[in-house]
Amino acid sequence: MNAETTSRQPILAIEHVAVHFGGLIAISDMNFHVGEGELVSLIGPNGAGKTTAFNVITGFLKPTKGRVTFRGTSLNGLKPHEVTSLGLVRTFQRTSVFDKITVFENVLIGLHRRTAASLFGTLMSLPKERNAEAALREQAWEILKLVGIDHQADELGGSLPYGDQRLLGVALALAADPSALLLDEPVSGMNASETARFVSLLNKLRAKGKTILLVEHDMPMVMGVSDRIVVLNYGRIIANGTPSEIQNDPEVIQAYLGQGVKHA
Amino acid sequence: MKRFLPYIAVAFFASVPLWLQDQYFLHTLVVSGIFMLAAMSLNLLLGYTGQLSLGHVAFFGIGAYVSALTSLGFSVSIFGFQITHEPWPPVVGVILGTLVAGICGYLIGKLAFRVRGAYFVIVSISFAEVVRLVALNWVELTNGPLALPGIPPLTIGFEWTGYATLWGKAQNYYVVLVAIIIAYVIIKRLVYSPFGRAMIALRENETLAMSVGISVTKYLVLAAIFAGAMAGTAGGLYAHYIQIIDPMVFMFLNTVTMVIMVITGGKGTLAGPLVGGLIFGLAPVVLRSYVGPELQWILYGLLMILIVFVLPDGIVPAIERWFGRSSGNADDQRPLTLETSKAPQS
Amino acid sequence: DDINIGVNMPLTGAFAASGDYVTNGAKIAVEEINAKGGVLGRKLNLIIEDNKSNPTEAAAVTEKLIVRDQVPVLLGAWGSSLTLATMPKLMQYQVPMVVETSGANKITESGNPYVFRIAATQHIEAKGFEEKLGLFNIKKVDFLVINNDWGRSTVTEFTKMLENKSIQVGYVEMMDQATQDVSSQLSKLKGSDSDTIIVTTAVEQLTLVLKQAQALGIDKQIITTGGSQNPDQLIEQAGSAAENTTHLVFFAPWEPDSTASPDKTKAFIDAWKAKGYDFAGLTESFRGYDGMQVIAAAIEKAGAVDPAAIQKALWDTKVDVLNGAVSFAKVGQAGAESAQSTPNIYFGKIENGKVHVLR
Amino acid sequence: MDQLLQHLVNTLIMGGTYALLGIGLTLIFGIMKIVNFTHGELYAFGAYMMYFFAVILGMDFFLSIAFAIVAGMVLGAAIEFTLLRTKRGADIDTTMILMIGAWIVLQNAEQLTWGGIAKSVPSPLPTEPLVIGPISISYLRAMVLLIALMLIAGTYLVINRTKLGKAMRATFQDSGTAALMGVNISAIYTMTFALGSALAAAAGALLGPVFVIAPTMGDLASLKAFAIVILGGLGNITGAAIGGFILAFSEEIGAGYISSGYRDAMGFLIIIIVLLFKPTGLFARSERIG
Amino acid sequence: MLEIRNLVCRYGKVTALKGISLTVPEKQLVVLVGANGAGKSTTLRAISGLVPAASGGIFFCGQEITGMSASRILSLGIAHCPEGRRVFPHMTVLENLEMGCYLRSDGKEISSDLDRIFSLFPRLAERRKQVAGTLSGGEQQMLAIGRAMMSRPKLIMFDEPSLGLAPNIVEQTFAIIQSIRESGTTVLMVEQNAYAALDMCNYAYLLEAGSMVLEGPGEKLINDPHVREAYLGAGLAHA
Ligand SMILES: Nc1ncnc2c1ncn2[C@@H]1O[C@H](COP(=O)(O)OP(=O)(O)OP(=O)(O)O)[C@@H](O)[C@H]1O
Ligand SMILES: Nc1ncnc2c1ncn2[C@@H]1O[C@H](COP(=O)(O)OP(=O)(O)OP(=O)(O)O)[C@@H](O)[C@H]1O
Ligand SMILES: [Mg+2]
Ligand SMILES: [Mg+2]
Repeated sequence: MNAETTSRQPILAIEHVAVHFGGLIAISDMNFHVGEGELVSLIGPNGAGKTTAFNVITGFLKPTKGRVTFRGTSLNGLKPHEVTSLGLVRTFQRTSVFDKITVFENVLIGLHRRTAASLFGTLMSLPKERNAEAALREQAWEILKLVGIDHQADELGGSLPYGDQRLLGVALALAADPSALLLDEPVSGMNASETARFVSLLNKLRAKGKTILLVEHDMPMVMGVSDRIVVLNYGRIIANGTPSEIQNDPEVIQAYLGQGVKHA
Repeated sequence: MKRFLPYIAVAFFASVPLWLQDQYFLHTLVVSGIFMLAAMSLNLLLGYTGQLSLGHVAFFGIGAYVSALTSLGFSVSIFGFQITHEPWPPVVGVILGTLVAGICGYLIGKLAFRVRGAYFVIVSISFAEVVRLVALNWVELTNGPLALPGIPPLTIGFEWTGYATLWGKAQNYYVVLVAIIIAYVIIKRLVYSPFGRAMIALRENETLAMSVGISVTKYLVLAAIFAGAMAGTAGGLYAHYIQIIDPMVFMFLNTVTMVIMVITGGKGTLAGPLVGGLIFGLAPVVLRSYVGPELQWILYGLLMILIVFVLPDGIVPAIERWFGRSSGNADDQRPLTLETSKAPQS
Repeated sequence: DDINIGVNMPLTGAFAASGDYVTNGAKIAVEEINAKGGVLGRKLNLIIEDNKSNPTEAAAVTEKLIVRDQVPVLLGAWGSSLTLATMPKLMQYQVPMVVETSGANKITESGNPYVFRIAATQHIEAKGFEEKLGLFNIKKVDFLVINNDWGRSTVTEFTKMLENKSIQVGYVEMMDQATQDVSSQLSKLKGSDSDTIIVTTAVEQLTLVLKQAQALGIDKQIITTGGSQNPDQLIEQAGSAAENTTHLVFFAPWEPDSTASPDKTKAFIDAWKAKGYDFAGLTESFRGYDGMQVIAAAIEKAGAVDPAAIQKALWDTKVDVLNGAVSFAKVGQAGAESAQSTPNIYFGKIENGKVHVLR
Repeated sequence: MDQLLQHLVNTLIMGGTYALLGIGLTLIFGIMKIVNFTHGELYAFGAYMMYFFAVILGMDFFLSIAFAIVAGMVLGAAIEFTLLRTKRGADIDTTMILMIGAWIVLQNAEQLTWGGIAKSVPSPLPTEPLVIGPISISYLRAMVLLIALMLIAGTYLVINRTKLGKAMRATFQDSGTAALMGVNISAIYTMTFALGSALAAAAGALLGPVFVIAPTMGDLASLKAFAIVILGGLGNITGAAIGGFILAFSEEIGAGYISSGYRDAMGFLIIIIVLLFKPTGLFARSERIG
Repeated sequence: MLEIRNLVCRYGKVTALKGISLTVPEKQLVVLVGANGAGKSTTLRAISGLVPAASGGIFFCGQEITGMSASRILSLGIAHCPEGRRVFPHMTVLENLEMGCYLRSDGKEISSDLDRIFSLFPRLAERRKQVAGTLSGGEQQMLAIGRAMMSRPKLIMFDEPSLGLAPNIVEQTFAIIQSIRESGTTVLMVEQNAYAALDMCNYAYLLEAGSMVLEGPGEKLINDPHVREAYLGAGLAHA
């Protein structure tokens, strides 16, 4: 296994995390770092524990053992919204948008962290609150454009086609103003061309200095965008290295990649 | 047109005591108004945060008891300490009732929002039942089933101005009307703000809401505080208007009445509880003049069923849709949304 | 044109059965009065409103009867909390009401000069019981009562009286109005060393208490109070469980001859039966009948259909009704006294499936 | 000690009753997710039907029970068919309002039909209790317990061991997908509601002779049934049964040793406490996020 | 075997299918490709009776099935493995699979089919008693595929079967689908992994915004410049 191949400042550290569900061990020992501005992919067979790892990092699950730190702060015991407020935001593997609300309002809700309204001011309807509201709408609009679903702003979230719902999910996460973004299979259900467009969105985000941790089964994409790849199998890390190192790791090929890696 | 609707409604309702001769009808309007206020507060929980609270009458009753006891005075011994309270003016009672009910909202919110959905429904019912049983059995304070009679009517004024007692129906009617307007404005500002959006987000998808940084407890508790306090105000007004309360104020049917008002009117809409409240506040009066006792109830039940059948989202969304359609931008798929994007021209 | 009289009764909800009985009793009285030519040459007409067993409604109904129907006098409102809820309205509009069933002391103590009660308070019941203590052999008593004003004041008044007579009081157990299972309370009473259980609750729950007491093998003297227990209904519904129980009542239709006015009683029972009503309802319905008789007598005396005149006349009304003689005495707050009449009390004991009056 | 023994026996008997009330509702509320306010009315309906068959028509006691259960099943199916069929997939409070409406209508229809005066049904079993040392048990109530346990076991088997039960659970977890598996969704909706209603009516038919039958008897029954279902965890048959016994136990002990005024409060307090520590009932199932 | 003529489907005001026609011959593998929201899933849902047809007809083995209930259609031999897993979350893996053969009553064969699925997806065998809702995304997808196979249909429809599966499992799944077809079952598949899908199919359709715009054998579509640009990602460089 490779040593940490990053020279960047590690901001997210997963330290010897284990997760058990009753007798079932979903993660046995997970230990890796993500550096500032880095794009790290977490891959592995189905049921390896990737989503579980996301759940632990973002406070939806308490680890049985170990801890997670973000910019030096321990995340143990924090609630999901507290983790988010530190700038660590995730998307979900299963499509997750506010179904019965318009796309635009979805993003407005996502902007929750950026609102400056006070309860008193709101009830008194002070000018400051009204201006803040106008500013939010502006921001919502920008995010929709960035993700490329602005033409659907007035559609209901739930009536978007599957792929666009996934984009909306990303827009929601971006609205929460993350400095580090955790994406759980963002391009599943997208075809190659849609994926390519998503990759260019990823690149824009990287250019803005966002740190990204990506879970994805689309190997061409993962190999193309990742700075580094961590491979998980049965809750253990079996490899950690650059895309080319991973691509040729026999254990990874055996457990995960199979023979036809070079599709497309 | 739509913008002026609330003002037209207020003007109309403000004029009612001026031309309405029938005092009994005015009485019905006052009582319905009090229940509408309670229904509006329930709507905050049920309509905006999606928490089906079937114990809402607890806040109403707590407001009523606190207000009544404040203005009647009491003397109880708790763990050997004798606590005696001399009567205060009724207005202070209503304010205290509002505060105490709000605090109960806070406590219940903190505790009960650990559970969701069906479980919350039962916890809320249980809470109301426990409060009812306390009111029934803590005879020293509440007089238990013997009721608290002789609650003074509301008075307005200060020590140096002298007090005006609100005996009349018209005066009470205006007090209730003003309370409803204030509650309406508060709820409107709240739900159209980031606070309200957070509540709606929790209603729609809690996990997702958390993931964008919305604190579940904070917003549910906030809603519970406001809902509790407003229901408390309604309870206080009720106590001073009816002038007697007993543990029957906590009866489940009162919660059911509020729920009916909210859902038939249109949950999650500002005007819903008011429209529903007017219909189901007046329905018994209308029915009473035509049919026998059991049939009154049966028709009342059928009316509810009919409204839900014909207008599943409630009356107000249906009217809005109808308005929308006739003005040419119909969209019947979105009764729950707050607003459209109104893109800035950039 | 007719004289309208308001009746404020629970016709739906928890107390519907009793409210119905009382209302039917009132109707029979009105028919009888009208058949004899009415009052002041005018016919009486009842305006009956359902208060839904709910105090808020009781107040609303009073408002309606007084304001819209302009009734000069009311009969109502069965339960104490229902009656209490109507009282501010009486005060506000200065209209008198004859209270036929409610027994809470509060009603006559709260300074409302518009209530005229022909029902017994628990204090009156306790005194009646005291007079007849000799009929029973009691050393120690437990209570099992409904958890409301009625049950609770029964405990207070009877305890006072019993302790004066050096009879011990043991457990006091409560049951909620809607409770169907009282085995836990009864199990506790079964284990106590008292010889008598005083039970106060409505007839439905009484049936349950007796049946469950039998199932638990409780073998103590059971005496019920309250006056609306319908011993006949108990016999029918509780069967052998009702054997040897004694019931404090205000009307004894089983032995008309032992009542205050046997002829009237017989006539009333005949009228009741003629309508096909349940015999068991008599111990409630007589209240409605008596109440209407009192109202009619008062209007006659007043000579005018006007609330103030009727209120004034009620004070001087003396009339013989099924229960006995009604005449009102001043009780409660000085200067704003309410009126209370003192009804007669009987004890009916169930033996071999029949009720007989203890003497 | 004797008193405690009697309390424990009472718990057993009352618990069976509560469990019976609970399992019917656990199907409708727990599995179908309908806040079924008509449950108590179906309970009352079962009791009145018992009265109708056994007293008015003079039929055999046990046969009347069976007929009353069938009547409850038919009424349940009718309610589903008229009120709920077109409202499938509507949210929980829409159907709740319909059920509240039906509750009000049914209760008052009952009063209109039968009058407000309570009815009672004589039982053919000996009224003198069975006495074993310090404890007494009524034969009737022992029979109720026995039948209740049988019905609970039967329902458990149907839901967990048969194809029908599996189809029911599948339908209410994801009706679209269940349809894809070949399940006749409409039939399952009606059947589940009818089955739950039949169980409520069974409780009424069995308890009618034990208690008295009155139009408002269903209200408290409804409330308790909800509580029991929640204690046991939604949709969990064994949970509902155990929940029934826990509720009975807490009420019995609360009334026997604390204060009978707070007897009903005990049950609700237990619920609040249980849910605060185990927010999804005593027998929760695991969920996952993401 | 399956034929669709001028099918129109609507969701409220949205017209998702604007009169499409399509044929699936017996024992063939037909693929439906198209962008997000083109109406692919709607097509499958219409066939299996989950969404009503506004107009047009669907015929299976010469019989019109438009308007039939989902269970009727299944009993005629059309199975549908829906998009996005849709397992029964509170039932165990085994119960989910048993739901797949709800209409079958041949006990013995059922258990041999179960064994086959467990040997195809050993991951599921390990988790036979686990509640499906707690499975990982990919495990649920395997379960959904296995469940659809349990009904032994004449025609099986897969909606994006590779969604969320690991690359080696994707390969394996495609191999299984091939073998299903080889064993005589007709397959209609919607797939975003267009290259692989077109590569293995007999015939393919391209759906865009609710209309069929192109059809032909797999290679024809692979080589079509529009398809290459819009669906296969050629010409758009990966970063
Ligand atoms: N709440 C839970 N209860 C029991 N087991 C669980 C729970 N959540 C996850 N698991 C199990 O833990 C293992 C890891 O699941 P996880 O969702 O993390 O996998 P994954 O790596 O994201 O897989 P995929 O690529 O298929 O999404 C799986 O085998 C799953 O069945
Ligand atoms: N339940 C629904 N209500 C309203 N509109 C819907 C609904 N389901 C789908 N649509 C709309 O119908 C159209 C076709 O959707 P469909 O799901 O069939 O697309 P698809 O080709 O399967 O896309 P994807 O690749 O994203 O799965 C889309 O425009 C979508 O927005
Ligand atoms: Mg995953
Ligand atoms: Mg699709």
